[in-house]
Amino acid sequence: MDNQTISPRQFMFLVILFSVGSSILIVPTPLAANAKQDAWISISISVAIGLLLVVLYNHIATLMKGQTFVQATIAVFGNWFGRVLLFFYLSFLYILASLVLRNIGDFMTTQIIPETPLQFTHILFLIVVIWGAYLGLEAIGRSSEMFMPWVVLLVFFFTITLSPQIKMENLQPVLGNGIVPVVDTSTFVIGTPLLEMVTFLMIIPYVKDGKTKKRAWILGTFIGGAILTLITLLCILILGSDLTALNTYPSYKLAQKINIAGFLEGLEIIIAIIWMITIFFKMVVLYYSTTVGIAQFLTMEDHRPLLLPLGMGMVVLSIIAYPDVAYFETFINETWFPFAITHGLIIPLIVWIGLLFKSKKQNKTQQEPS
Amino acid sequence: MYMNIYLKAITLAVCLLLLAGCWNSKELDDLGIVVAVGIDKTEDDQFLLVTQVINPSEIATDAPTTRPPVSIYETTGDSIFEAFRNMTEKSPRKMYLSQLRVLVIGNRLAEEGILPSLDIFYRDHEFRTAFFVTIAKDTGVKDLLKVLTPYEKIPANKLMHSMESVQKSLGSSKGIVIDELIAQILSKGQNPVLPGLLIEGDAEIGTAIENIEKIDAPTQLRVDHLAVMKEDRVIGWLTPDESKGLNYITGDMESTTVSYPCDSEGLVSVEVLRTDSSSKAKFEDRTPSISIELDLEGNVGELNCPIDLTKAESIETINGDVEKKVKQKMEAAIKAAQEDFGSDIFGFGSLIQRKNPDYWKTVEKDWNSHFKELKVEIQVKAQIRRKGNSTQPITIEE
Amino acid sequence: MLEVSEKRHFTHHLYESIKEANLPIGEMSEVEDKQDLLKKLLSGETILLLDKQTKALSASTKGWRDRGVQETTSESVIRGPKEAFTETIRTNTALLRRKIKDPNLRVEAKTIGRKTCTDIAVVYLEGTAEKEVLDQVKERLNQIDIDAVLESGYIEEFIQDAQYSPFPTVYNSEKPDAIAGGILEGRVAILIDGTPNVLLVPALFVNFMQSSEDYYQRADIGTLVRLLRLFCFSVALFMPSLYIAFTTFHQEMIPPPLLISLASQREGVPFPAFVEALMMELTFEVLREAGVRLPKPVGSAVSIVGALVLGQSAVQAGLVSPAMVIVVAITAISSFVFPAYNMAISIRILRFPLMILAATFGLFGIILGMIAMVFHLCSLQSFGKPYMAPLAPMIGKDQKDVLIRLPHWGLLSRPSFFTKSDQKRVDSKSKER
Amino acid sequence: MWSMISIIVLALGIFLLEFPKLYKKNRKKEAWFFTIFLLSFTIISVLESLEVELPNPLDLIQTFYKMIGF
Repeated sequence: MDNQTISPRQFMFLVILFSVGSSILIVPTPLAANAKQDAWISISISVAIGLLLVVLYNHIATLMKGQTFVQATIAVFGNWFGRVLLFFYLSFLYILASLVLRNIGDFMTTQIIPETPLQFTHILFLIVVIWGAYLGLEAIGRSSEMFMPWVVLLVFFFTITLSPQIKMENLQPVLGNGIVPVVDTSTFVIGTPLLEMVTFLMIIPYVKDGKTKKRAWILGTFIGGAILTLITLLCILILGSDLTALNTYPSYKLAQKINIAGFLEGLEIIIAIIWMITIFFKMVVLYYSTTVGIAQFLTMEDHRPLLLPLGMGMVVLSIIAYPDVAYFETFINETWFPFAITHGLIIPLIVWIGLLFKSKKQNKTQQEPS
Repeated sequence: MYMNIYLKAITLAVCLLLLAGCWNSKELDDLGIVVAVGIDKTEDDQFLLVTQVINPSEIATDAPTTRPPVSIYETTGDSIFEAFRNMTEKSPRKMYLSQLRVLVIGNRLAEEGILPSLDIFYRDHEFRTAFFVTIAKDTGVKDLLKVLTPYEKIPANKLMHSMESVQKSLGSSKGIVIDELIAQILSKGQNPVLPGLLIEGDAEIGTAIENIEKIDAPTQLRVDHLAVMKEDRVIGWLTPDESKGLNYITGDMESTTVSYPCDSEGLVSVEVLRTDSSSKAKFEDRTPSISIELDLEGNVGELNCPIDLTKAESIETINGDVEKKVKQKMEAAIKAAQEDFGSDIFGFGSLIQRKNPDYWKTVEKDWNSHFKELKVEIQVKAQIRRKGNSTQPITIEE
Repeated sequence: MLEVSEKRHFTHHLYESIKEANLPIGEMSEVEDKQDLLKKLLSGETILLLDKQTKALSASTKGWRDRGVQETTSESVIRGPKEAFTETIRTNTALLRRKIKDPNLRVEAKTIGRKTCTDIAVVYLEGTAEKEVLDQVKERLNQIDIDAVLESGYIEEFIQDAQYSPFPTVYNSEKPDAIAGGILEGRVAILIDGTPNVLLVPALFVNFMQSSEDYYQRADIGTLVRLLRLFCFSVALFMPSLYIAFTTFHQEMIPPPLLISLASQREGVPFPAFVEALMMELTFEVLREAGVRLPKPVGSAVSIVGALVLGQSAVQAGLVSPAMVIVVAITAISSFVFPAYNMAISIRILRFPLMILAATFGLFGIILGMIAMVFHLCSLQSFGKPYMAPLAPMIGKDQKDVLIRLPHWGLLSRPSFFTKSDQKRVDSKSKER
Repeated sequence: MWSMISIIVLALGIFLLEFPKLYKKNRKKEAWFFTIFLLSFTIISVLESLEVELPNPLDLIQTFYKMIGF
């Protein structure tokens, strides 16, 4: 769009914040409900699979040769079929963004400001997200550098202050229910956030320096996955799998248990801050890539005019997306994984094959004359 | 130019939001800070709810008046939530529950099962998890919460502090916070115990401010021993010695005393400084058994019988006697749990589950009856390290 | 005929010799235009007109009362030079020259202002200052067409990058050592006649958190003071809004004994915490403004009124709670910590929207406000340099003089975000003993 | 009622904010897309504020994946 670039390190930070954001809220509960005390093994398995996924994405990114996913798809499949694929891809991003918005809204209205109407929370949050997306990728990348140390510091502080309450026996017996539920549950984390990383195919062309950016994506996924594993592990070690499964937001409950010298209590705000920052970055990345994608889809020169109108739609969508929390839980448990795999794996695979053919053809045409 | 418009738009939006109101804000002086809640069932099967609300200006003041530092409100309702809302009819302020210290459960409710009534305390966002759950022993919850306490202005704080100090230095009771309690009730391999509270003296006198104007307050609150639960129902009470035994086994004993009469006349009292207990599940031919090892470290606290402490053997004898004494208490606790109550309050089931999950699945359903048959071995190792300031007992040479 | 031309020839000869050698005055210049001549005359120069000559000579004999170099009033220091710039641009350039005796120090003169014809000097170190920055400065200065320039603020508003930002992107100081330090880092100073405030560009966020005194005190002290300033920055910005958010939204996060005491203090206060805070903050701002404007002898009256009426009587009358007075006082003191006055002003401004956000959404609002602010900061630029550098984008090797300050022997190179050439500052051998 | 008015005022504000710039720069296509998006989402928002039942895309997705057997 406007020739803004970010450095590989900033890209890595964005990947970390993206993978932690909102997942840190919703992941531990269903994991502990299904895999019990082995939830952390599930996460580790899915992070390992996620790394493979990122290798695929990286490969696609190389074949795109500096184009975004939208531009590359149109270039490969032409205006008609390419646009059909992209319609699904972009609607996936849009729906994902509004679900993430709803997540933070739900959290705020259940835990922190229960009497505030949901839509106002969404509007305020989205205004700031639009502000971020308006300022462009450069500002997003730099801000991630400003916030990353704080997130790391807070996670560190969180772990240290909770470590006296760890009960190792909560982890036993390891694989007590067999490996099946553990592997079964790992699909959950693959669905959110790992398959959602397909978003970065819109960002990666704007990353400077082709070599280290691949490593940055993989490393970012790994670190983000490690933070998720750490938080889930802490939930199980301290609350136990039963209570983790019982809580809507177990990591928040966990933070309530911090007690330093009997005076410093009520530090749950720490986890709330981590959430808000990480979810904010997830939202900004999603929103930015959605609007840039839609702008490129419509061959517009600038994505900025779309920011505000699309925001209006997103507030409505995030409100009507699910009537109650139970609906969301069944959706995220049953439908999300196939939905994410269609858009996060199958569509990229189709584009990948197309790109492969195209580059082969180009190689041939380049070789023949010489 | 662009930026300016955006800034204006944001300011405008913020102003609009401000006009729309501060939905959630509540000023500090509109809050009735609840420090203790009592729940029970009334005779017509309704929930009884008693709250103890503090009166901040009475507590943080330089010039005390005659108004009491706390007030009590009592309502009933079909559910606890409803009872909380009914409270607005009586109280001028909104009940604010985040500072809750103690939840007192009445007798009647405790015998019926407490799990359904605990739900709101875990679900509602206002409750934090760091409050103790207790049982009112032999008194109504309202009478209990009405007693004014000397020295500590807020009775709920007094209850919390005495529960903590009983656990820290006596070990005949222990505090349990709500999420531990729920986790233990849900766990099939462990049943919880709850500390009891009772009134000493006349309940009526305790409510008046005169109670705390006397040096020797006639009515006082006391933390008593532990109530044994089976799932979520109270089925009986442990004696002080059994309570101590329980704490020894579960490793919750921080510090206590062990005293016993010595051979001739007088008593030996040992101050237990720290204990370290480790329980393990063992399997022999698919029959589980539990072995408990307890390491105990202590000082000679008080000695009024003729023992020559300079000799190494006499310390050895004290060690042996303490071991015997502690082991008795632990055995008493196990015996009570196995024979009188049939309730696994030690978490032995969880130990077995961790050791052998396959076996556990076969006994999980009726664990409590298997528990009665469970063999438990106890090993106690005591070590008296110091003998205090005096080298010998103070006696008159004959 | 011949006589006349001889005469003319003679006067021309005379003119030449006066111009070349005979008058012991520096800065002689020729004037041909009548308009020009008038301008020079009016700006205090002596005009020498010779008969039958089309050119006039103008000698720079400007002279005026000036204040003389005095101690700085707005940026006082404990250790370090106490002199300040004056209103006279010649004195100011001399002050800078005295500090930097490098032949590469360039002073480029300019005049801006159709009516005032104010002298402006662009001072930089040739070879150290980056050419792009320099070109931008000159270009932006050349674009200015205004009738009058009375103070550096006029120029600042024309050349700053972000026109609508509460944060300053041009640094100003009245201390020659601070400006000289900036020039040595490769930055460009702009001196304006008639004001002791000298501009320095590019200016980054961290520059406003630093004071020249950091370099005169020992490194450990300098570091601690810098961290303290950063702490005060957040206190001055967030304290009132956090107080509002905690007391009206998140009471569960206040430690219980404190909550009880706060609640008892609020008993009987008629306003909501937000209005209370707004009132007190406004009153304080009024007091501060009054303190600056009032003649010195009356100044003490203001402080008495401020201390007694606001601190004591307002609390006793039950209009505000004592805790709020403490919060406002801490905020006020923290905002005085900054060496840069214009940054302190922007914090004062930003405090109010944050308070509004806190009163509507609690901590959620504050954090969103903070995120929006950081995004804005990260999007700012100052003469092509990212405003938040070297924090974002992170430049590892420049970290040794940002939040912490290494000892001088450790600061081997100049900060790379201002200049790429002439990096060497300290020879690494100079610490070897 | 009030929410509907504020939505329309908001949409009008967004229109006045963005449209003149696009018009000045003579970006016809972008101005069109912008207007279409804004108009349609304003209508949707107004309908939502009037509590009209709007079709939920998540329902659609759910039924689709149920159909193919997930």
